[in-house]
Amino acid sequence: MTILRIIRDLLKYDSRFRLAFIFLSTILIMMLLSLVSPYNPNKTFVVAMDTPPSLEHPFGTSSRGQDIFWWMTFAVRNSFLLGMVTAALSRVIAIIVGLIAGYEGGWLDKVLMAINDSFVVMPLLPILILLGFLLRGKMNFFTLGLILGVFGWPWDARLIRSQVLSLKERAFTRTAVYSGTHPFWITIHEHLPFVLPIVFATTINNMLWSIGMEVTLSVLGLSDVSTPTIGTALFWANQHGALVAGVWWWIAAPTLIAIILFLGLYLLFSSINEYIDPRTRLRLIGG
Amino acid sequence: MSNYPKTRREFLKQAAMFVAGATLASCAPATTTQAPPQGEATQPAAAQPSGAGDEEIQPGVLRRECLILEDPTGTATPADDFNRWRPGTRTYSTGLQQLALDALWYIDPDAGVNGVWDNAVAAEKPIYNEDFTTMTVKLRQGLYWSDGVEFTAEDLYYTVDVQMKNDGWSYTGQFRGNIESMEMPDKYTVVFHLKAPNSRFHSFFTVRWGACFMMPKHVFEKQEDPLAYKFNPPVSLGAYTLKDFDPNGNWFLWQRRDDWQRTSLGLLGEPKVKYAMYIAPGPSDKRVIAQMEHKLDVIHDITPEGRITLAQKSPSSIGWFKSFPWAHPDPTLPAVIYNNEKPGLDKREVRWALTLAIDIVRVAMASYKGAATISAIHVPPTGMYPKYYFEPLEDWLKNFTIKVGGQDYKPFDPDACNRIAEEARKTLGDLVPTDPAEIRKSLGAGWWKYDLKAAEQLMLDAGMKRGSDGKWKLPDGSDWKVPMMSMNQSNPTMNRCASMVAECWSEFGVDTMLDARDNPWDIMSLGEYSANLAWTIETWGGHPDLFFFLSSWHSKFYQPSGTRASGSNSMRWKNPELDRIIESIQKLDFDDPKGIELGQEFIKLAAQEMPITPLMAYNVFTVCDTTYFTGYPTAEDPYTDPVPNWANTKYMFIKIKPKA
Amino acid sequence: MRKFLLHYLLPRIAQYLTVIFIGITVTFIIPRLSPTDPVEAQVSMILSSGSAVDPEAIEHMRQALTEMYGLSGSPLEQYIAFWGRLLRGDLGPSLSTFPTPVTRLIGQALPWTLGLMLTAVILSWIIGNVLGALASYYPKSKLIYAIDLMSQAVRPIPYYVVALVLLVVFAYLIPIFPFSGAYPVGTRPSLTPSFVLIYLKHSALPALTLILVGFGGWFIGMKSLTSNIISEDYVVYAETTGIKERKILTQYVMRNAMLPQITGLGLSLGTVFSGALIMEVVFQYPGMGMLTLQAIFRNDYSLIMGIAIYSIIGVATSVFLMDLIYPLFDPRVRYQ
Amino acid sequence: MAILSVRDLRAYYRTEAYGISRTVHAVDGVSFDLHPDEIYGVAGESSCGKSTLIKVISGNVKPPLKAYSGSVEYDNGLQKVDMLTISPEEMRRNIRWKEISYVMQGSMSVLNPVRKIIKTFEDIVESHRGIQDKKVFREQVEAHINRLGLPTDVLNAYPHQLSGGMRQRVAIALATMFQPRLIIADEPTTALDVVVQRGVLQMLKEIQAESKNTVLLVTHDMAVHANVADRVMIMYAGRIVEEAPTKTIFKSPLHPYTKHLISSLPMIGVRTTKTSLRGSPPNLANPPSGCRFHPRCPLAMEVCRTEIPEMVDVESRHRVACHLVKGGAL
Repeated sequence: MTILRIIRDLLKYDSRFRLAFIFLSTILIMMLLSLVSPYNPNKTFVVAMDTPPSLEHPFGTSSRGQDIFWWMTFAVRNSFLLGMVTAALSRVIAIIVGLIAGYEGGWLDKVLMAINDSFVVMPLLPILILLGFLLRGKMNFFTLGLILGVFGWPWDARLIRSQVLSLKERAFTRTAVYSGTHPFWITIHEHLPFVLPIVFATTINNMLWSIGMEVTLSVLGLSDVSTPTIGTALFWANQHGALVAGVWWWIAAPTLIAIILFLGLYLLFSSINEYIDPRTRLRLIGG
Repeated sequence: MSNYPKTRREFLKQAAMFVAGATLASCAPATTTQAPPQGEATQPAAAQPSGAGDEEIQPGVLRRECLILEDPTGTATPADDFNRWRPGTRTYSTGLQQLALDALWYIDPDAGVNGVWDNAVAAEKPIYNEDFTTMTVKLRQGLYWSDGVEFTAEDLYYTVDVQMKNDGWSYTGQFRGNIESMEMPDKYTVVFHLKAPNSRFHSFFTVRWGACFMMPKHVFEKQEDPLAYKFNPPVSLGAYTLKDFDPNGNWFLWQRRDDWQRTSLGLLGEPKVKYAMYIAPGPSDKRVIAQMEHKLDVIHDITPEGRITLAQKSPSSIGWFKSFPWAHPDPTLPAVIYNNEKPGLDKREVRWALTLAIDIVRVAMASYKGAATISAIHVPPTGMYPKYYFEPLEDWLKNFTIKVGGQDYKPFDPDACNRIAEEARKTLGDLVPTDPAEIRKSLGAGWWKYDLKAAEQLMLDAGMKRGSDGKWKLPDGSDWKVPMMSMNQSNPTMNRCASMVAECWSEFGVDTMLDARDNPWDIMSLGEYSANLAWTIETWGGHPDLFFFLSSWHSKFYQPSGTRASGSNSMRWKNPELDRIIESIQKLDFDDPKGIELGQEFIKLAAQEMPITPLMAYNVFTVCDTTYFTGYPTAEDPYTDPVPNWANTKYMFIKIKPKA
Repeated sequence: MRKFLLHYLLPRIAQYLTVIFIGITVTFIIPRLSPTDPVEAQVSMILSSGSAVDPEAIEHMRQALTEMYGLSGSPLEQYIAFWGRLLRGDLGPSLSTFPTPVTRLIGQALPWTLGLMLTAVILSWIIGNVLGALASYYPKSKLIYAIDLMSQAVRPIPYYVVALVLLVVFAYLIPIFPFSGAYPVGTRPSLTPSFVLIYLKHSALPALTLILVGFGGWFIGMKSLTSNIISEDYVVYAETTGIKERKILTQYVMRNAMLPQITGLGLSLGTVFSGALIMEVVFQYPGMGMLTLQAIFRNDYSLIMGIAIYSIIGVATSVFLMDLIYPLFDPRVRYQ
Repeated sequence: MAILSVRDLRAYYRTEAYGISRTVHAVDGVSFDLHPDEIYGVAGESSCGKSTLIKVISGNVKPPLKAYSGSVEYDNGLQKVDMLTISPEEMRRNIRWKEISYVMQGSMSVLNPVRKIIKTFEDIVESHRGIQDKKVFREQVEAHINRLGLPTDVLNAYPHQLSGGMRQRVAIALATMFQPRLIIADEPTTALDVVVQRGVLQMLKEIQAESKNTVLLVTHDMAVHANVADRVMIMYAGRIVEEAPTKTIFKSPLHPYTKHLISSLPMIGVRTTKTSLRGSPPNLANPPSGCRFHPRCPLAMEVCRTEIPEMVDVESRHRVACHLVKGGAL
């Protein structure tokens, strides 16, 4: 398997990838642990309140009488899922828009890029808030993922478009066109394979963005606070004044996990990105 | 009580406190600090910018002469708009309604300085005619606006007239609905002729938190558009005038008037606080830190955890109660409000089942860390209400029965408060009182039983069915969802409370979820909810009259779900017996002792019907710092409400003294 | 020059206007899809005092508010009226602080945000670019490697966490910076030297966190841009000619690597208008972010809409301006 | 006396990525001398090591390229410098551009796209001598480029505004600013059309004739060598295969590879069928054993596969490395 070989090579020779692997394995293990959690994350006052980290409760317990470690296993899982939902949706839009704009060109390209640029200048937070009004409390983390997905594609669509533009110049496209192949066919069969590595790299970046956005919204109390996520962990800690109450572990745990998750994804992103093509690195940053 | 493992809790609690202490101790500035004049305030964690309060807050304004209070509204924007009579102005709690404005009468939510009732700018109580169709107001003589103009009947007349004749004022609707005409027989008398009998017309002019304050006619009448006028600088009728304010709305500095004797407050005594500043100190944690650094004398409200931190780390901080639960119980009643028109919830048995499915101990722990003052009946357990309603009804409550499975069932649990105290003691130890009388006073008298078996039977009595998934279904077998709406960021304790109620219910098999909103009031008013943790019951606190909230519960104001409720009947409760009680109260004089009897009848009816489940007082963790000032109101000396956004807090200023 | 106008300037002006048009139209549509009626919300706020009000009076109030909010007429009429007002610079009254105009609230908050954010964005841009170029040009420097590591570690962490940690550390555990606000209570903002000092002291920590979080992106971008540029012929050639290293770094490497970063700067400068919400919340900074939060908690649609519109125009304008001055930095565009 | 002598130079690229290390033997045992006042041509197909050789000679050795052995000695009569060990700063200060200048391969893109031509002159001069008076400096530069037949307004242009030929001339003008003793010209005419090529070469030749310096001219184009060079060295796969005065090498090439290069030149009036070589230049990461040309050599013998042919002096100024040439006879 090439994938396995690539992973093995990366593990062996890229220290960033090694670190990313360790971090993400930790996260993955936590996510899997949620399946065997002894506590239901929606139940409060099941353990003693406000106990600092110990062997029994590795991350301590919260003022809601919950074991923070086991609660975080759900939080990580949900945050990660949110990232996946956002990434999946925005990837689909980005690929479609990018391929069509890049391949078709002309007025269609102009229209698509005008929409694209409008999305870039759209102030996300006020709009999310307006949508929050609109959805009236139906803002669970899945809907949030979808909304973020709708806003998370323009950078990457541009990237894919520029990639397609350069691919278009290459000989095989011309040959295909002269031999009468349908443009759509060319797009799917000839361009997509070249575009996919970029898609993969931007996926990770997009997940980072979406999970970060969730944290922002949750801290402000603008998301569905009854679902455990990294953001809602901080939300509930704030609601209980954890900082001045001295329950520092309640803030430290989500912070630590956020750092591990984010660094893991980020290192994976940069490592893979370089592996794919060092020259494209630059254009990928910021997606 | 298997939900509460008891292992090593004491040890762990102490460890937690140690860490908290270490964290806070290290936050003290490195500068050496002088011990404050009073030994009791010497505290390692409590750093003092300067021991004596000699530093200047503004040129000429010494810290020890300036009481600093929290404005719970936060940053007041726009800061320069003091037109309190227009809805939307955000500056009311900046000291404006506490220090600068004045009203005809005040009813204290607590015992009051000279009793609950105070004739402020009025010379005597409202004088009604026999059938309550006219109300005569006699004004005090010798009161002056801060610009030297005398306060007269002209001002009162103008205040009502301008709001009645023009659109958009706060009381436009109320005055138009009630007043037929007005007359001014002399310089200090105004007579209101009412459209219909109304024995409570004076309540528009009686401060309970706020009211229709007096407008200076000589200022407003010069304005082309009085509604748009910003009233900056405000001309005050109170004992203080605005000295300076932040154009960004973060602080407002008030100065005692030189002619404070010519104000209604001055008649009660000398305001000893020379300057007062209302500030926007930021979220709960920042307020706690600010008080530990003695930069904030009166905190309006903080999280229970923040209060506990202050109790442990800042000995100069005092609350309403000397120790646990510290908080001042607002004369409002947070409750689980059911939409009485939703399928399932339209049945009394279901509402009762949901009530018995709530474990009040866990709710008190989750919301207030136990520092809640619970109430089984439909009036808040605060102010003078225990005396008016709880004590007379206690025996009735103990024998009160409802039908469960055809049998009489006594739902009252007089012991609930003791169990809360016991539970709280596990984390707070000695801070929690042990004396039963003390517990009753601070934590409330008792609540309804936590009895899932009875609840189960009640559900079955109502025809509800358990589905194969264990969830309750409607009699026709369809899904029954009861989302629990709550306030979000704006009110952490209520949100925490709602979250716990929802948890109790889902254990009972109710398909529910927490639906936290930033602004639930609108949805509540429209009735587009099933259950909601908020309040529809607000009382005077000091005065037993329940008409304050009951008036709009009459079926003639009833609006079906989907249309905006008129007044506070957002649960859509209609009951002929209730109408009778309301009508009877309305026909009585405000102070008629029969009102208390009718109030008790209301309470009995509400207990029977359970249109909403009463939970507890809205406990406000107002904390006052005694480093520079003393004489704050407390449960021992309950002369007024310390919660600084109440206009009633003006009385604090004649009792609070600088320490030096 | 005509060619420049036709092929460079005109398309960009068209793009600029299109983007603003689409953006603002979307913000017009979204709140109107909402089932919550701002008029009803306002009515219920007025009625929330608890007492019963004559239904006729309510109806009257409702009509007056509908008129005042510009919500009368069909959606199309509202839309046209909305643009009419917008073009006169009128964003309507704020609902929660009626009748204060939205523009006034924004005008009050904007200077604080602008002062802080412009400084922070520009500083982090400069620092990130300079360090990024250095990192790539001197790959062996230990110090720069440390900075590199740090920026990579900080960059992916959610901003809230960074701000909170810095606040706790530098205002709470080691209290060298004020805990919150842009100035202490009792102080009135003014343009005196003493106030400026107070302001700087209060803004230092917020600015620091913004820079700390912001510069990493520029740093990494610049580093990879530079590593591409240093293998360009003209840099290799310049080295062969013996041109001084510093000159090569600044005039050959950075000048060229900077070009794509300028467009990026345009975008970032634009976001200044919506403020750094989290930063302002954490530090209680009286800017656009706090205003946004206030608008959220008070259901103030018109204010949120106003903020959104400012932000859209801000970003689009700043990108547009960057496009306009871009030829100054890249002669290839100028003379094409 | 040699102005630059290269002795047994070995310079390899060594890369390591994801565990695979590769060594490219780009220059492998090269020795030759450059004399004052001559145009010395270096010929060979692309990727035969020419460019690497120039990089080493001009002191542009950067990882992954590294000189493993040998020496490159520059001797201007006053001082001797070892180009492989000299410090970068000393190199920059004393040698670069003053002594040795460089016209780079692909000079089209050697000019900073965001800087006017005059600025590049300024940067170089300022870095070496300093500029006291901008006006005087400008006059000097104008005089210099006019002497080379370039119009003055070139100085105010940006690179993208100039034609390829013009840019190449500017590159030459830059290289001759300080009248260096040695000019290294790497493929100066590649990518230019024939007419422009002629002009550029003419210019290069005139400069050399005038200032009597040494030009090291590297190009794969044998026609250019025939027209311009005094001596020519032929490289194949990182090694020198033959070196001789231009006339000699074109008249009597000895190495089969040289012969091939010359025969592939288009000549007017000659209609012999061109013999094309089989195969392609070897992969220098894994060069063939023995004579590196043997896999493609039409005359390859058994010995060619195993033994590396030594460099043999055929005449005083003609040397060749081929097993067919032994002791000066074919």
